[in-house]
Formats: sequence, C-alpha cells, structure tokens
Amino acid sequence: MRDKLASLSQAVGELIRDGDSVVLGACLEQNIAFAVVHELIRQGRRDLELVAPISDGATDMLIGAGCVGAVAGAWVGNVSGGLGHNYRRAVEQGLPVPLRINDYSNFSLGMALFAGAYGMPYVPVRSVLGSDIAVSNPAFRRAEDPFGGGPVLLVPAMEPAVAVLPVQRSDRFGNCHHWGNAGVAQEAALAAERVLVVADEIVEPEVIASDPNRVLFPAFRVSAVVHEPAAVHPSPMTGRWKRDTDFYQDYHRRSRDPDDFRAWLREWVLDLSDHAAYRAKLGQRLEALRIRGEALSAPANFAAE
Amino acid sequence: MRDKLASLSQAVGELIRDGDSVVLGACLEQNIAFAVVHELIRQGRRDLELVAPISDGATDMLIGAGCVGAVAGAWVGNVSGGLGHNYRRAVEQGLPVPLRINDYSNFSLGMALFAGAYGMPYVPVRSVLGSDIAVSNPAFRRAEDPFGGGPVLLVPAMEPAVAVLPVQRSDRFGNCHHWGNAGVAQEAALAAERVLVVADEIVEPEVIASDPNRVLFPAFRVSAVVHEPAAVHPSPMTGRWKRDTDFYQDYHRRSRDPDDFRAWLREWVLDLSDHAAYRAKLGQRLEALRIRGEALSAPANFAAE
Amino acid sequence: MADFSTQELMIIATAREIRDGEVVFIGMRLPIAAFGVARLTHAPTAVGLFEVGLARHAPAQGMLYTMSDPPNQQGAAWATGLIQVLGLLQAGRVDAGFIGGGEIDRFGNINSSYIGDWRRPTVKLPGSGGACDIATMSKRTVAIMNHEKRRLVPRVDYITSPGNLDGGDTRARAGLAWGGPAAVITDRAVLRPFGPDGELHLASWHPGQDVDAVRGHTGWDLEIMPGARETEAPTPDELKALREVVDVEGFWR
Amino acid sequence: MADFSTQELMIIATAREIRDGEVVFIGMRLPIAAFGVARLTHAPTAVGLFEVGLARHAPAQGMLYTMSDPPNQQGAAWATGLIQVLGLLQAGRVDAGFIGGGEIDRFGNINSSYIGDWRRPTVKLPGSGGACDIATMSKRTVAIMNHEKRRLVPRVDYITSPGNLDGGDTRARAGLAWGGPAAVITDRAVLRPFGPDGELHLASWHPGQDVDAVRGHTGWDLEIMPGARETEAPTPDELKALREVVDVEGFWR
Repeated sequence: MRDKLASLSQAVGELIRDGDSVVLGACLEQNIAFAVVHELIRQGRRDLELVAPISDGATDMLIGAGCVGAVAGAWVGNVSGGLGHNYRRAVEQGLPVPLRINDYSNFSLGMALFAGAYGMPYVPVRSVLGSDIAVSNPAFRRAEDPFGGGPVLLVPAMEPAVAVLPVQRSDRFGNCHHWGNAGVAQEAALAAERVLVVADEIVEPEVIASDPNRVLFPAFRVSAVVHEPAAVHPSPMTGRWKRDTDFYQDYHRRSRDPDDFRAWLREWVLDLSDHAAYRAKLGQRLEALRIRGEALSAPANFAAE
Repeated sequence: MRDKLASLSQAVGELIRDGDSVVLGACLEQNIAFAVVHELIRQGRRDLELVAPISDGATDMLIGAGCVGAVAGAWVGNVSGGLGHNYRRAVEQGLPVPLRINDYSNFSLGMALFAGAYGMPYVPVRSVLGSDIAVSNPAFRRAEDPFGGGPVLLVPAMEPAVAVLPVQRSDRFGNCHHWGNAGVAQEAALAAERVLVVADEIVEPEVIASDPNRVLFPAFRVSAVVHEPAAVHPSPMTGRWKRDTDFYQDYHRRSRDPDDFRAWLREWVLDLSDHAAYRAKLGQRLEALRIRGEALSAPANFAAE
Repeated sequence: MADFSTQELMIIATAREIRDGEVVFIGMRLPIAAFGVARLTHAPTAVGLFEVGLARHAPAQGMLYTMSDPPNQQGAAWATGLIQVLGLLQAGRVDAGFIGGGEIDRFGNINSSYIGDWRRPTVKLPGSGGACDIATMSKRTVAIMNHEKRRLVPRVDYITSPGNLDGGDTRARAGLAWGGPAAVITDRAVLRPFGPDGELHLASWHPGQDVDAVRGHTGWDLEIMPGARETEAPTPDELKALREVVDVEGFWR
Repeated sequence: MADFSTQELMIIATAREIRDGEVVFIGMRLPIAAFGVARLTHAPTAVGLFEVGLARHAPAQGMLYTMSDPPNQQGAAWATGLIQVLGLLQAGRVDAGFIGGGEIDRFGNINSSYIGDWRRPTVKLPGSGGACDIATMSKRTVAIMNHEKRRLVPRVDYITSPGNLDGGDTRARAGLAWGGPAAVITDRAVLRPFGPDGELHLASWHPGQDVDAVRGHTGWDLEIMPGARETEAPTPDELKALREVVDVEGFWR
C-alpha cells in the first residue's frame, strides 16, 4: 500500500484545483473540514463549486473570501446564527464575486451523489415534486414511472472532483474509521474523483483492520491523508470535539459587515501560517472543547477461530 | 418500547404466512437462518416466494420440503457441493411441486431491494443488459437514459412480506448489532413489511446503545426477536460460529435421491421438536464450531462531554 | 395571565401533534423539546429521526445547537447515513415531520429559499435542507412559524416545501401521493387545512389572543374552522414534563 | 514432465492477469489462490473485492469454502453491503473480475443458468450470483473453465454473463460501454478474444498440450492467434509464493 500522508498545504495544493467541485460538510453539521477551508483561502483558490447538503459556516467563509463560483447545496448558512452574510452578499449583490446556485433538497443531493457513487446515470425520486426547486435547478427532469406509479423526478448523477472527509482515525495508507452520523460521507467518497481524508489521529493499520465495519470507504479510493487534530473546529466530531458555539456566533456577528469580515479573515486565517498556528491561537479554548469522557462501544469479535 | 421477544414457533407462525415473499440469506453465505427454515418446514408452510441473492442450501431444503412456489434469486445451490438437487428436481421435473423462477443477478436483486427500502418505484442499472436474464425475467424493462447516457435496464422495486435476519446480538426491543459482511441485510430490513430478527445472544439495551453505528436497521422496523443460539448452523456467523462444511456435504449427498432427502429431513428437521433439540443432536459437533478466539474491534468513543 | 410562556404553549401544542408509536422527523430547537414532552406524556414509544443520519428513542441529554452535536450521537438508536433516514420518508414510513421557514401561504406552502424573484432575489434565505423532503414525503407536516403578516402571506415567492400547492387536488396532481400540512403552530394560534381546497383555517387561538388579533396578523383573509376555540392550556403533566425533565434550564420559559 | 500441476499452472496463469494496483473481483477457489500469488509477486498493491460486501488487501489466513467464511471477515479492509461493492463495478472502478460457469461460447458468453430451453430446461444450474454483474461491468473479465467440448460450445443456451455477445459491436450496442472477455483460462490453454469480431482464439497451450489436442476439445473451430505459443511455465518465484505461502497444505498440487 502507498503511504498517503501529506501536509495540509501539500494535499490541498495537489488535490483541489481552481474550478473543481468539492464536497464539503458531507456529515452536515459535524466533521466540517475548516482546516481545509482555511488552506484553500490562504492558497487563493478560485471558482470552486461547493457541494454540501449543509455546511454550517464553511461555505459562507469560502464565498466571502472569493473562492467560490457556484454552490450545489440544500442549506447554506450558520446554524447558530441563521442567514449566511457572505452568501447573501454574493447572491443578492454579486460581492465579492457572483455566485451560481444549484438548488437541492438534502435527499435529492444525497441521491445525486448515490448515483455518482454507484454508476447510475440518474435516480428517480418522489421528493422535490411540486416545489420550485424543480424549477430553479434545471438539472432535474420530471418523468412518468414506466411501471405505472405516477410522476417521478429524475435526479442526474453527481461526480464531484474532490471529497474532503474528516475522520476520527486513519492509518497512513488511507484505511480509516468514521463514527457518529455519516450524512453523505460514504456516497461522496465513492462518487468523487479524489478523496482527501483529514484524520484527527493517525493509528497503526491493525487498529483499522480490527473493525472493517467501521470503514465507510476503502483505502484505494483515498488520494491523501492529512493529519490535523481539531481540523473540524468549530464544528463537532463525535467522541473527539464539542461544538464551539461562541465561535460560530462571533463569526456571524463579524461577517455581517464586509470590512469586519476581512478583518476576521486576517485574524483567523490569513495571518496564520497553518492549522498548528490556529490551534495555538485557540489555546485553552480548544482544550475546553476536547471530549474527555469515555462512552466506549461494546466490542465486536472478528476472530476466525 | 415494546418487548418483542418471541419463541421461534410463535414468531414463524405469526409473521410468515402461506404465499409470503421471504428474504432468506440476505448476507449470502453467512447468517442463514436455518432454524427458521426448519420451523417453516415443521409448520408446513406452502407457496412461499423466497428472495435471496445466494442462500447456500437453505432454499434447496425448503424447495425439497414442498414449501416454495417461487424463487427470486441470483444463485441457488450448495456452495460446498455445487448444484442443488431439490432445486433441480423442482425446476426440471416439477417435484415435489413446480417452481417459478424470477432470475436476477446479485446486483439487480440488491438494487430491487434498495428501491423497495427507500421508496423508489424503480432504479436504472447498467448490469444485466445483453444477458438473457433480461429476457427470462419479465419484470425488467429496457429504456434509454433521458440524460443521453445510452441504454439502461429499469429494475422495479421489490417489497418482500418478510425479511429474516440473523444478528450477533439484540435487545428484547429489536435494537440489534450486526457485523461482518452485510450483503443486502440493510435493504431487506427496510424494504420488508415485517422483520424477524434471529439473535445469537440477547443483551441489555445499553450494549446496543453503546454503538449506534453497528445498528443496520432501526428497532421500529422489527416485528419480533427470536433468541436461538447457532440458528445459522451450518452457515457461519462472524465472531460466533464457523461453517460446518461436512454438514453441507452430507446434505448434498443425501439430497441427491428424493427418498434419501426425506429421510434426512425426518432426521434433522421433522423428528426434532425445536432448535434446542437440533442443537442437542449436534452436541459436541456444534461446540467444535464455536469461535473461541478473540479479535476484538478497537473501541469507538461516543461520549458527549 | 396563564402561568406558562407562549413558547412553552407552542412546545406543548407541537407535542400534541405526535401520536404514540409514531416515527417523526423532529428537526431542531422547539420540536426537539416537543418530542421530549410527547415521549414523557402521551407518546412514550415515539421515535425521532434526524436527516443527518440519526434516530433516537429518548431525546438527547444536553443542549443541542445542531442535530449533529455530540449529545445527539451518544445513546442514539441508529447512526447511519442521510439516505437511509430520508429514504424512510420516501418509502412512506414516516408519520409526521416538523419544519419551519421564512414565509408560509394560505395553502401551507413554505418558502425558505428566496424572497423576491429567485433569479434576482432581494433576500437569499438558507434553503431547504431536508424541509422539502419532509414536506413532500411525510404523512403529515407540521410547520412552526412566528405569526407575522409578512410571514403568513397569500402566496409565497418560491415554494421550497410544498403544502397543498394551489389547493384542491393540485398536490396530488403534482405527483405527491400522500402527506401535506396537518397544522401550523404559531405564537398566536394553531391553523389547520380545512375544506375541499385544503386552505389553512384558524383552528384555535392561544390564551391572550383572540380571533381579530390573529386575523390582523395574517396576510390573507383567514377563515375560521368550525368549532374553533381557544388553544387548550398545558396540563399540569405536560408542564411538569417540560420543566422538570426537558427544559430544566428554563430556556423556553 | 514439468514439476507443477495443471491447477498450479492455471492459478499462476490467472495471477498474471492481475496487474499491480488493480481492483479485482476474485470470486472463489482458484482465483483466490491466484490473487494471493499475484500480491506476493508482481502485484503487491492489488485489492480484492467480494460481492458479499468485503474488500481485502492480504488474502484471508485459512481455508475459505465461501466468501463469507470467518477467515475472510477477520482483517478485511472493508466490511459493507453488496450494493457498495457491486456498485463500484457499475461506476467503472473495477479493473478485472474472475468468473466461472457451466458453458462458454466462441464469443465468451457464459451460461450458468439453464441447459436447454430456459422455459423447460433439461438441467437447472445455480444461476448468476454476481457473475452477470462482473461480466457486464468490470473493465476486463477472465473466465476459468474446464476445457471440454460440451463446455466450450459454439453458442450457449442462455447468456448469464455476456461476453462479446454476437461479436463485433453487438456488446456495445446492447448498452455495455466497456469491458468484455480478456482471457479464458482452462486446464489445457489460454484463449483470448482477437480480431474485429472479438472471437476467442487460442493464445497459448499448456505444457503437455498441443494445438490439435486443444482444438479437439473445443466445440467450435478454434482459430489460432498470431504469436500463439506454449503457456509460459511458472517461474520459481511464482511457485514459491504459491507453495510456501498461499497453498501450504498442497490443496492445488
């Protein structure tokens, strides 16, 4: 197996290019790879298409930094604060750059990725029918079920260029464990051309091999593994990090005005060289978010004899 | 939550009726609920439609006992021995009763259950195209991808009456853990009208709640929980029971001739009152199949604080 | 004045929409508290679903800001993917779902996407999330809204979550074989669809409100349902469940 | 005579069909041993898939009678569902797949379902399993067969697993955008599709065989591929991997 460990800047630089479609926030409000968001902003990536059912704050931040040309999503905002100020400015005023929106519901987005993951050209769904989502997103097509079941909406497959997927633990080769709600992480990993795993912890291969059912996607789909603890801050990660609600609320306040947002961006992203500097700046605040309790899964035995 | 524990005879009697479609062997060659097969034979159930990608020996046994009117499957036989003698007699000679066959490949059967599980009227696939499976099974329909991707095969949804699903451990309420390869167990559990869980072990609810990711389907989909250790013998169960290859080979030899098969059936099914009697008859042979080693999954932490 | 807050009344009115044994999408905030009250009172075996990929029997221990927060993971009944959970909706296995939105119209259609023309919106709202899926595919939809004239409008600018569309059989003709609005619970009243058109009518007004006040804050000519009356006040058992178990911090008081 | 069994040669010929870094469906029995040899020699990073819902890097420790046996579960790289694994095929992410069957024809179509008319078969074979999926959707298909005239037939009675169908562009016109037979490995020879029709030709005959013997056991007029020669004997490294690691019990000797 190939050693896939890479630094954050190296992996982001090699795997995510201008114009790429990138799955961000596949687990909805947990496991959002803010470390990758910051690095994309520092590297000045442009014209990204962000794909996310819900990507609490991260999408808004990338839009405000001018990295994004389009969003394919179901919900963009700040769960703690409500509306995303940068998202609003981009859509309503074209600032800092105009933004195309491909409207989805959570389920139709999930099924588009499912189709991409498993090589189906499209999938028929019952959702979205009757809504204006079926109007504003021209990708959808209304059809009749040929087996006589009435109208269906055909959702074409989505095959993103990159899926960015934080996990609790991975080995150097991309074998990794993920737990808690999975959102569309499995479908995204299997649909994307390239998969960037962001591991909270690097472990020996034996740890992962001890429980193949906790693997969401196989290592041969993984392009690179980045090791950055708390890469998901301020979002939570099951069993690892609590949500930093104050941080979200502070971001919401300071992104209301474009100048304030740029100051925030300098303070928390541009003036920091890497995620280690971000963690150092958070300091005790980050330690307070670390989950210290233990509520361990009951063991499963895989012995063959 | 409702206490769903029931005896084998009670659960089989109440949940599986003459003429029902029943998913058996959802995990292919492991976790085949032979205890349920034996009870169906003892209760003289008739005209069942068996649904199974591969159901190593169990389908053949039910067919030979005259319980089956149709099979929707991808492979019927005896993995250790090859051809299924009772299956051959039913198809080639109509003995003991004629048998309808709905041919599938593994993938098309899995996708039919997927569509049933998630309420899609049908799913388009690329498999089966060009084969005679698309001819001999009239349920399939060839169509053009309206997005311009060429021919597709439309597989209509399958919604079986019952799914019989062995698991390593369950609580009394139907919360259960399953590990090892899952085959179509998740799709079957979500597609079926009634779900019969066959638990190798009954545990306290806290054990299951300690690891919600090891739950394949939610308890509210479960109709009854039967506790029968080694209900899967002679098939294997990950971490619990090894495969009894000699038993399969003996069955294969003794099912070649119809009279021999009836003698086998009396010895191993009809003359035994229940699965406890079957286990007692196996005696030390069963103990030798018990997996005694330990290769435990690395723990996952779900603590919130 | 009654000894409960308007929000407490809304929570309890929402809880009453959940029947025992039902499988419900409970969304965030107020409906989570409602689910807790329902489980402790009349619906002890209800199951809650979260589109992130979770199912729960007992509500989470601890404050949730999002569905994915750690307290919602620990002790969950099922941790899985989005498709597994939202697929239950499409299979017709979900009894009720609770959603919100920016504006709602007299047929219960909800907009949480665009104010103004969607091609050049004056305000961009966050979007559907799972709301469109719940509104199209659960057996009943319950909306939670603040009762303001600008939010309860004759016709929404954009239908994110279909209600009864243009009324009558228009929902069925759009291909939605079941479901639709069952109730709209606001800070002033409970509205329900009534009559052949399925238009929202006033079903009850909260203590301290009256018909004129509710109609005055509604953007269309709100009709009164036969038998409409004051919303039933919380029972002592309901308030006890809310205050002593679900909301010990008094967040909703 | 050479110091290896025909089955050992078949295993090693099959192993050579696996390239390093490839993702392959390895099925049961002989191809599992071939996968083990390939990993130990020229293809150390190949990945094996099993349609039951498993992926493995290293082959299982211990004898497998079925893909679901306990040794295949322990230390697997991925334990999941059937759709997840077979879906990789449909997405075009599987390089090669190994299948068997009751009979194969000159275009590499395989029958493992019905002998005779499928409406009234004289023999009912077990059926496709995953073979049809592999034959339609992997980038290359390798068939393992016993070389008998009744098994290598001009035209199979029933196409369970499509090869090149009627030759030429008939496979593509059926909607199969990629894939098809790459090799048929028998106990006498290796056949490969050749020419515009994609008909199976003799590519090599095993030591101890010759062209006439192979043709005599083939049910159609088997043509010879340019450059056809004797199958390359196992190298010492290949035999060492097979005998000292993969098949220490000597099952295949």
